[in-house]
Amino acid sequence: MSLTHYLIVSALLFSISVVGIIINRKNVITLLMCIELMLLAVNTNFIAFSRYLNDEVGQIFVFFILTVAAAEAAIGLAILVVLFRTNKKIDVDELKELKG
Amino acid sequence: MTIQAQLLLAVLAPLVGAIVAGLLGKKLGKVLTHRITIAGVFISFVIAVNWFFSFLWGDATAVDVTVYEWASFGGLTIQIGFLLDSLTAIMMLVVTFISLMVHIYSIGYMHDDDGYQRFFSYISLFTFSMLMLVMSNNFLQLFFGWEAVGVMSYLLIGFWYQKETAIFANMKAFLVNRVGDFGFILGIGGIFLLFGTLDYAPVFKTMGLAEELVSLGDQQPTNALALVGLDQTFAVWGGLEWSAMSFICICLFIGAMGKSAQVPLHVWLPDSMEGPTPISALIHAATMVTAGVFMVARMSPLFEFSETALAMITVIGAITALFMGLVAIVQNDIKRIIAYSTLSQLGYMVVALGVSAYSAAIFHLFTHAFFKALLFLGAGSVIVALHHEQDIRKMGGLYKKLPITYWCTLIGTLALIGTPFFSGFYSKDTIISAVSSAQGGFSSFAYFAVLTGVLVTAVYSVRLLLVVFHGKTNVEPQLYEELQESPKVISWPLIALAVPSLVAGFIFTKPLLFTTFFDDSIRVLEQHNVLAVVEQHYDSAINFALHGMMNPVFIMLLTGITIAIIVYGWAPRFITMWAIFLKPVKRLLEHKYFFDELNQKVFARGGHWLGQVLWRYGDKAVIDEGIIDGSAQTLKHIALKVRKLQTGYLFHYALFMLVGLVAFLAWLIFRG
Amino acid sequence: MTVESVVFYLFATLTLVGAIGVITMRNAVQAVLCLVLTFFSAAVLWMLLEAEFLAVTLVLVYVGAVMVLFLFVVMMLDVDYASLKAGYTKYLPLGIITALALFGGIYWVIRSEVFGVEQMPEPAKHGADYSNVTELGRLLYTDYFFAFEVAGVILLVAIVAAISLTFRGRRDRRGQSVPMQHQASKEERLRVVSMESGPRQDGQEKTEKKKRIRRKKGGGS
Amino acid sequence: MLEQLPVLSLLIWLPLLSGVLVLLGPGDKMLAWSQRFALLISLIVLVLCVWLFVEFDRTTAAFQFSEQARWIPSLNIEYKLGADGISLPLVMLTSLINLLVLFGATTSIRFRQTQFVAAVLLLTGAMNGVFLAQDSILFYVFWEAMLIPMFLMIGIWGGPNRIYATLKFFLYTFFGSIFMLVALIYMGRDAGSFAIDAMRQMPLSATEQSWIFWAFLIAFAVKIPMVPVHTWLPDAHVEAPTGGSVILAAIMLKMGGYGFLRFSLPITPDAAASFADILIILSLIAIVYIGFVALAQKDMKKLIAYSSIAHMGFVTLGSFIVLQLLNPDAQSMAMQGAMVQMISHGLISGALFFCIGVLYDRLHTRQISDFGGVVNSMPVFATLLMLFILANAGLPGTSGFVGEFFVIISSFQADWRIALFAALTLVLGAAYSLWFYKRVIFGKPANENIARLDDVNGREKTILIVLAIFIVTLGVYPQLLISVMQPSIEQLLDFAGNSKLGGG
Repeated sequence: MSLTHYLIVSALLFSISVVGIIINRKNVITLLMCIELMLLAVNTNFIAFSRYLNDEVGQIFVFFILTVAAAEAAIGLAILVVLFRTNKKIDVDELKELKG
Repeated sequence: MTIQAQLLLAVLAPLVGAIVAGLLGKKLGKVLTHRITIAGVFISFVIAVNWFFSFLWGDATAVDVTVYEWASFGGLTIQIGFLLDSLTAIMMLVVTFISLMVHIYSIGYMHDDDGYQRFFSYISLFTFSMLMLVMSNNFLQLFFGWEAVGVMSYLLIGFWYQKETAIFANMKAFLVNRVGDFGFILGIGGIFLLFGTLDYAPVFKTMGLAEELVSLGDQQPTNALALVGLDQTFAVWGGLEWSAMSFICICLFIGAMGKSAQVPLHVWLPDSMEGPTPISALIHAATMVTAGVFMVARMSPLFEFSETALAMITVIGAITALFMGLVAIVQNDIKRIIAYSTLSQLGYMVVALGVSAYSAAIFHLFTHAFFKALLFLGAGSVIVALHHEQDIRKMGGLYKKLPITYWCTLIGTLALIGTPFFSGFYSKDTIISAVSSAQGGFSSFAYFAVLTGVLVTAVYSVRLLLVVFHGKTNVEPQLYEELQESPKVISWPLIALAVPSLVAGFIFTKPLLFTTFFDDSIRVLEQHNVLAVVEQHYDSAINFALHGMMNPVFIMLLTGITIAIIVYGWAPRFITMWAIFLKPVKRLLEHKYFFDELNQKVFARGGHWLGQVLWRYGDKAVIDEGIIDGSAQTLKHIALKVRKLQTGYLFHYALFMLVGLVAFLAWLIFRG
Repeated sequence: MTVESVVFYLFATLTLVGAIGVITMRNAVQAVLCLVLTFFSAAVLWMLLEAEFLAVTLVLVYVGAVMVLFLFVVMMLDVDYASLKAGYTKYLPLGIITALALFGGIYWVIRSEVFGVEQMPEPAKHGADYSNVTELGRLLYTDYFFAFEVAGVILLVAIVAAISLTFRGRRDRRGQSVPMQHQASKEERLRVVSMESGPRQDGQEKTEKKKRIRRKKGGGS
Repeated sequence: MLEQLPVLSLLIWLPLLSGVLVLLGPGDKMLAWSQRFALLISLIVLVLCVWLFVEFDRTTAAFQFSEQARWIPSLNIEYKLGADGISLPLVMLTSLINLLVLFGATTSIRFRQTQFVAAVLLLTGAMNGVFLAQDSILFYVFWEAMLIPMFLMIGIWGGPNRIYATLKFFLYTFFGSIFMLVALIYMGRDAGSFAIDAMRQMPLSATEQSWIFWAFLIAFAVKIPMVPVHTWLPDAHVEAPTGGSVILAAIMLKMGGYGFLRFSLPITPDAAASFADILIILSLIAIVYIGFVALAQKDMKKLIAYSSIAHMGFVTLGSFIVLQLLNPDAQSMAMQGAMVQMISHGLISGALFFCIGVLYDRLHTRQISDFGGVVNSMPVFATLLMLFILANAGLPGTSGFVGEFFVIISSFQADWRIALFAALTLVLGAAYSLWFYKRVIFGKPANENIARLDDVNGREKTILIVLAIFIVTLGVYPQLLISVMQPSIEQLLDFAGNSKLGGG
C-alpha cells in the first residue's frame, strides 16, 4: 500500500470533519467531535510519513498531539458544562456576548 | 574737544534731553522739562552753527569718524559713525535751528496740554533721530535714522490719541512711510550686492573713480561703470534686463518718495496735519520731509550714473509740484493749504534733483525750511488766538488784531511765492532757470510744470493771506473783541524765523551755490552740470533779483497775485460763478484726485479682505479641516467599518479560518 | 490482493463511514459511538503502519478516556438535540463545496505521482527483534525529554482549568472566611439608640415611674 | 571655582530634579516656599549661563565645556554634552525666559500653582538638554521629554477648548519627530556611534541624504512652524496660559531652527542644497501669506502667533539662502541674521505674550474688539507695549530689525525677487502690528471697566522692563551676540559647503 493511499484516507477524514463543522452550526459537542476527527486525520498523516520515511520522530509528534488533543477536549467539555449550567441550552446561535 | 566728541555731543544732547523729559517729566514739572530739552537742542544748534560757518568761510574738510562697531562677521564690519561735510553741516543747521524755534514756540502753544512733558520728549527725540539720519556715514545708520524719524512722526501725529482722526492719520503716515522704506531697503540690498559694503566711503570712492573716467578719459557713463566693475544687470522675467545701477537708484528714490511725500506716496502729509501745529512746522515742513531730498543729494554720485532714475525723479517732481499746488487752491483748512504748498515746494526740490541741480535743491530746502516753518507757526498762532479754529471761512480781518502774526505771515507768503529780494525768489528762480537749461528726459514738461506752479503758488498763498487777514471778519463778534496778539513766547520765534526768510536768500546764494561749497559732498557729471549755465549770468544778488524781474517767472507771479486779489479780495460772488463753470475740476481737486479713496478701498480694505480670505480658506478650510481633522475623521470611519467584522458568532470565525486555510493552500500550490 | 491491502481497504472504509456517521447522526450518543468506531479502525490502520504502541495507546488511552468523557457529558446534559440538528441541511452545499475545494487542493499535492510507490518505496518490514516501544522510549527520554515534560505540564494546566471552570464547591460545607471577619466595622456591630432623659421634677415624677415599673412587673409574669 | 563643576549637566539636571522635588514636595500647602525655591533654582541656572557666556572662548568653533559619560554602551550611545556658538545664546534665552515666566506665574496662575511651577522647571531642564546634547539620541530624548510638560501646561491651565489644542499640538510634533528618530537610528547604525559629529563625518549617498533630509525636515518644519504644518500654533497659543504661551513662543519654536543648523545643514549638505529652493519658497510664503492672514485676526494671541510664524519664516529663509550665496560675507550675514532673528523673536514675542497676559488677567478676554483706549488708564503699559509692537514690526534700534535686515540684505545677493518678497514684511508687519495697537490702545476708553483698569503692578513692570532692556541692547549693540556666534557659524558654513558625494 503506497503512501498516497494513507494520505488520501486522512485527507478524506479531514474534509469530512470540515463538512461537519460547516454543517453543524448549533451543536458544540459535534464541533468538538469534528475537531477530534481532524486531529485523528493529522495523526494518521504523521504516522504514514514516519513509516515511509523510516523515522520514528513522526510518531513522537503524534504522541504530543494526542496529549494536547486530550487537554483541549477536556477544557472544551468543561466550557460546555459551564455554558449549559448558565443558560440551560448550548445553542451557539445565542452566543454573541463577545461581540466587538 | 576732539571732533568725534563734538559730534557725539551734538547728537546725544537732544537724546539725553528727551530721555530725561520722557522718564522724569511728571516729577520735574513743565518749566524744568522744557528748559532741559531746549538746552539740549541749543547745544547741538551751537555746534551746528560753528561747523556750518567753519565750512562756509573756514577751511574745514570732510570728517569721517566711527563711534563703535555695530556688527562684524568675516571680512565685513558694519559700524555706527559720523560723516561731517558741507551737506551735513547745512542740514544740521536747518534741523537744529528749526527744532529750537519749535521748542520755544511750543512752550506757548502746548501750554495747557496735559501731555506737555511727553510732547517735549518726543520733539527732542525727533531731533536726535533726524541728526542721526543726517550725520550718518553708512547706509545702516541712515536707515536707522530713516525709520526712527518715521516712528517719531507716528507718535507726534497721534499725540492727541483720543482724536479718532489723529490715530487713523498716524497709522496711515507710518504705513505709507514703510512702503517707501520697503524700496529703500531693497536699494541698500543692491548697494551691498554691488559694493560688498554698507559704508559711504568705499562706495563714493568707487563712484569717484568712475566719474574721473568720464570727465578725464571722456568715456561714456555706462562703460565707465563697466570699467569700475559695476555693470551687473538684473534679469526681470522674459529676458528684460535692468541695469543694476538704475535699479538701485530707483529703489533709493522710492524710499525718498515715501519720506518726502512725492505723488503716489504723498497721501499721508495732508492727514498729518491732525498733529499739533508745532510738529507740522518741525516735521512736515522743514525737516523730515526734506530727508528724502537730502538722501538723493547725498547719493548724487550714484544717481549721476543712471539716466532713467534722473528722468523718473524729474517727472515725479514735476507732477507733484504742479498738481498738488492746484489742490491747495480748493482747501479750506488753514493747515492743509500750507501742507499742500509744502508738497508742491517739495516737488520743486525733487525736480531740481532730477535735472542734477542738487545744490539748488538743497538751497531751496534751506530757504523753504525757514519760510514754511514761519507760515505754519503763524497759522498756529492764529489757531491759538481763535481757540483752535482751523477753518479759514470762519476767519477774516485779523490783521488789525494780530499785527505781529500778520506781518510775519506776510513775509513768509512773499518769500514762498518768490517775490524778488525775498529768500524764496533766489532758490526758486535758480531751480527754474536750471530746469530751463536742462536737456535730460522730461525736462521740457518739468519746465512747464514748474512755471505754472509759480502761478498756482501765488494764487493759493495770496488767497490764504486775504481770506484769513483781510476782508470782513466772520469770527463771532464777542470772540473778535477779546482777540489779542499771542504771547511773546509764540511771537518771538515768528520774528526769529521772519528774519532768515527775508535775508537768507540774499546772503547765501553766492557762497552756497556758485562756489566750491558743496564740492566735497555733491558730485555732478560735466554733461549734467546745469548750474554752471545758470552761473554765467549771475554776478551779484542784487542784479540777479533785478534781472529776475524781467523773466517769465515774474510775469507768472504777477498774474497769480492779480487773479487771487480779484477772485478773493473784491468779488466774492465771482467765486460762485467760477465754481459753476469749473464744476468737474473743482470736484476732482476737492477729492484730491481720489488718491485717498483709492488707498482706502484697494489697499486697506483689500489687504484686510485678502487676509480674511486666506485665513478662512487657506488656513481653516484647507489645512485645518481638510488635512488634520479630515484624516482624523477618515480614521474613525475605517475603524467603525472594521468593528462590524467581529460578529460574535462562533461559526463565522470558524468559517474565516477555513477560508484562510483554503486560500493559503491555493497560494502554496500556484506558487509551488 | 495481499492480505494487507484487504485489511487496509476494509478498515479505511470503516473509518470514513464512521466519520460520516459522526457528523450525520441525529442522536449525540450514536454520534459519539460512531466516533469510537472511527478511532478503532484508525488504530488498525496505524497497526498496518507498524506504529503498534501508538495504535494501542490510541485505543486504550484516547478512546478509553476522552470518548468516555464525551459520552459522560452528553448523557449528563439532557439537551434536546433534535432542535440543534434541525437546520443542518441549510449549509450542506456550502460545506461540501469547501470540503471538495480543500480535498482537491490536498489531493493535488499528495497525488500518486508525488508520493506514489515509485517515488516513496515502502521500506522493508522491521525484523522480529525490532520493538517499536523501546525505539520510541529511547527517543522520548533522550532527545525529546524537555518536550515530554512540557506535555506533562500542559495536561496539568488542563486539569486545573477544567476543575476551576466547573467545580462550585461542596454545598454543605461550613468553612469560615477569616478576611471577611476582619473587615467587620463598628457600624455593623454596634447600634447607638438615644433615650430621652427628662429632668427630675418633684415626687410626682418618681411615683409615675414606680407605677410604670409595677405595671410592667405585673404584666411580665 | 566653577571649572570643576560639570556646568552643562547642572544646567540640565538642576531644574529637572528641582522640578520633580517641587512636584513631590509639600504641594499647595507650602506654596510660597515652593515658588521661592523654584525662583532660586532658575536664578542659579541664569547665573550659570552668564558665567558660561563670560567664560566662552570666542575664537574657536569647537564645543566647549563638553562632558562625556557612558549611557548605553551596547548601542554605543553616550551621554555627550557640549556648548558652542549656536547653542549658547539659545540656552541663555531659555533660562532668562523661564526665570521671567516663573516670576510672572505666581500671580496669573490661580489653581495647582506648585504643579505649574514644577512643569516650568521640568521644561527648562528639558529645553537646555535639547540645546546642549551632542549625542543625537540624547537630543531626541530631551526633544520628546520637552513635549510632556508643555502638553500638560496647555491641557490643565488652558482656555475653554484646550483639549483639542493640546492634543493637536502634541500629535503634530510627535508625528514629525518619529521620522527624525528613524533617520537617527539609520545613521547611528551606519556611523557606529550616535554622536552628531560622527554623523557629520560619515559619507552618505545622494538618495540617503535626501531621505534623511526629508525626515529631519518634517520634524523641524512642524516645530518652527513652516507654512503647511503651522495650524497647530495659533490654537495652542490661544488656549495656553500666559506662562505656557510665552515659553512656547519664545523657546520651543527655536528648536526647529536650531535643528536645521545642527542637523540638516552639516549632515546632509547636498540634499539641503538641492532642496533649498523649495524651502526658500516656503519661507517666503510664510512671510507674505501669513502676514496677510495675521492682518485678519480678531483674537490678540492668534495675531501674535501668526506674526511669530512670519518672523520664523525669516529664520528658515536665512538658514537656507546660505546655500545659494557665493560671497562668504553674505553667507555669514544671512546665517547671523537667522540666529539673531531667533533670539530677538524669542524676546519680542515673549514680551508681547506677557502684555496680552497682563490684559487677560484684568479683563479675561482676548478679543481685540473688547478693548479700546487702554492708554488712558494704563499709560506705562501702553509705552512698553508700544516698544514691543514696534520691535515686532522691525524698528531699527530694536533687536527685531537686526535679523530681518541681515536676511533681506543678504538674500538680495541670491536673487532680488527673494529680497523683494522678504522686504514685504516691513509693510505687512507694520500694518498688522500698528492696526492692533491702534484698536487696543489708542482712542477713547471703549467701556467703563477699561476706564477703571489699573496700570501694571511692580511684578509685571519688572518683567517687561527686563525684556525691553534686552531688546534695545540687542538692537543697539548686536555685536555682543554676533561675536559669540561667529566662529561656529563660519565652521557650520564650511560644513554645509563641502559636499559629501565626491569623496567629501
